[in-house]
Amino acid sequence: MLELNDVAVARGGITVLEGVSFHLAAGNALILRGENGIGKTTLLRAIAGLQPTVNGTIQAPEESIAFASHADGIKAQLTVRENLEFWAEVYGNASSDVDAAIQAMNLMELTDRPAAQMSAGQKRRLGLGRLLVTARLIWVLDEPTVSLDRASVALFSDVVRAHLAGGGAALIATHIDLGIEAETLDLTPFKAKADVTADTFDGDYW
Amino acid sequence: MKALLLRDLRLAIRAGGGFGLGLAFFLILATLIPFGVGPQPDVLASIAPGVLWVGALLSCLLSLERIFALDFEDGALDLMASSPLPLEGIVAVKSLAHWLTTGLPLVVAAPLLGLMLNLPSQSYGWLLMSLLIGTPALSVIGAFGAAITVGLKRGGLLISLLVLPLYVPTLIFGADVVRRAGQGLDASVPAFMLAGLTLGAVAIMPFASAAALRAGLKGS
Amino acid sequence: MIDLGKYAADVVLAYCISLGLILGLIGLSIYRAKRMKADLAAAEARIEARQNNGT
Amino acid sequence: MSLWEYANPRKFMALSGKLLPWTAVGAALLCCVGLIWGFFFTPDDFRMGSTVKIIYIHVPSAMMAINVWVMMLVTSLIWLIRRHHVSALAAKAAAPIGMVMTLVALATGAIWGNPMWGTYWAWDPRLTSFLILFLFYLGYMALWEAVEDKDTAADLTSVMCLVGSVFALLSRYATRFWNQGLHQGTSVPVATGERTVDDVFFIPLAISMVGFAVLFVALVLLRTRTEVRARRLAVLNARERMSA
Repeated sequence: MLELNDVAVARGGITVLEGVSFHLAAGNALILRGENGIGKTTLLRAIAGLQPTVNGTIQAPEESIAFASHADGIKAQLTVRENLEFWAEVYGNASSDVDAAIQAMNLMELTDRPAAQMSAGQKRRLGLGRLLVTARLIWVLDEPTVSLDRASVALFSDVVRAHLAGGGAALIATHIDLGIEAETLDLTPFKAKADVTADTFDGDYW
Repeated sequence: MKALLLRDLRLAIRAGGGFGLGLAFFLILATLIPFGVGPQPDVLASIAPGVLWVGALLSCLLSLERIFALDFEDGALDLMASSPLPLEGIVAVKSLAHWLTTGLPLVVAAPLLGLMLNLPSQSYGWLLMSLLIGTPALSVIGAFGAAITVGLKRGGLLISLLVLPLYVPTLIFGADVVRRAGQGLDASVPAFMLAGLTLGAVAIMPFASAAALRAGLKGS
Repeated sequence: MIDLGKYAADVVLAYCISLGLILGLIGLSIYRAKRMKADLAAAEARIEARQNNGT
Repeated sequence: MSLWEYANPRKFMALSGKLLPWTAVGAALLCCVGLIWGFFFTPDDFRMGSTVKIIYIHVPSAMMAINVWVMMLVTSLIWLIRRHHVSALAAKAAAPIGMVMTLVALATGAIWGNPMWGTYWAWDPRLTSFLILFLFYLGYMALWEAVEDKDTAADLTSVMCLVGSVFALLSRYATRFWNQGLHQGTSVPVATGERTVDDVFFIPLAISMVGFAVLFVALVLLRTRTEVRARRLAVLNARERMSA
């Protein structure tokens, strides 16, 4: 499903991760671990296509990746339903998915409330609801359970399990144990060594 | 694509800040000029075309930063860039939304302000037409400036420095249409130039803006 | 010296402003080049020192 | 593909190191000869009197103001297509030179115009286009400073340069349309070749034009070397912070 080999990513012109390779098959998840600033977000953005890689290749079927980052792109003035309907239409899905998403993330009683008047946890659930609406197979999630309470984390894990059972895959960067059976990949060994980083500028410099 | 347009329009109306800001600025500018220049009707009549066009241009400039900045801050821009919508399409739709919420109200308000500035009566039609043709170019070029400065600190200051020189040709032809109409000359030549300029800008600028956005998002 | 006629002031002014700007640019560029060269040498010396006793 | 070799920073530094002394000396020589000859050894013009001597700075600087932007356009295209860092840094290095040349052209144009047109500043198509070009240079340089990540900065400034060039041309014709010119015909129309300036003025003028061009080459080489070093320094510092 998702295939990375020998991928290196750079942040601000400096390579932060190199030689990253892994394979993510349908139906299972991969948790990315590593201390802050190692480049988890940079790697996820590269996989989502927002950022070019310094070298190496990322293979994934066309139009199959849905990305969710810290900032969940929720518009404060729009209600829950309007937010979800917008993203449903952007990804070309019917509004029936919207109701399914609202059910799954138990936002039923919030549907007509503008996102401005929602707690961080509820907004987070709306952000994850957006993922359901994209109907995309590979979820690329950056710290999805930030500011979620215990119950919501459990809810989120159920949604991910359902997604995996449905043949989807998930790549999640998180420090919290989600209770999903998934391999974990520690990125520390892939940390770019300080003095030999292949900064495209510096590589052929001296 | 349509969803994005409807969403942006809904946001602009709900937020209310959008077109109200541009319109208010245009009104204030038009009222300030006579205080500075003096109330003599003939003086005002001769500078009215220029004032109206410069006013429209500056009002557009004011609300450019909002085109991408809001979506950039809450991450929506990243999500849209990784969605099936082409970036060029997103930029074109956002420019259209900016034109509808800021450009169009200016076109409607301009004749009223023209009265205040004692604009010669026969040039109102041309004023409306030139603004109608010219403001889309202002929105599309402005969107390019917004795309370049998205995510930069002090982006607002930079936008005016980058975008105003790009507005010069539109301003020259636009104001010229109204001035010639006022003097009873044939204003069709600058009008065609203005139309050509706008069509060219609308066709090309979204690609330049998308390239700038791609570079900008890559960096953040 | 040659007679510049009644426009002497303008000609001299033009030359002074232009040469002033150009020489200023040249001077600034040279100054910046020298300082950058020194900073780079210092940084590399630091790296060198750290590598010798570091690794 | 030998030419692209020099886009590699190390080879560029080696080559520019060798070239720099020659171009610097050449520039100094040519400029001095051109200006001194033009200033001291040419007669006054019967109409303009001695102000004609300003031609030796006004025309070369005006020419360079435009050529520097064209050079930046080419280097920006090279950066966008082949991603060579030196090319982007060369464009960044050239901008201040272009801006100064535009400033010199504007100043000398205004001073020279004063006796003839009675005012220092006339909204004449050619002077106005140089004013707009000056604004483009300012915007370009400000954009470089405003962006932290230098790769992104190179992309944004290259796109800005492309778009700016199109609009500079548009403004050029818009200003001509908007106001008939006071500026006299081009004194050295390279395209048509015939000269409206007779020989005694032309030779020193040609020398100073070449002198200004070589001066630009020397300056841009010097400044690009500084930019390359600055970029290398930034990489070293960043890496030190990362490994600390």
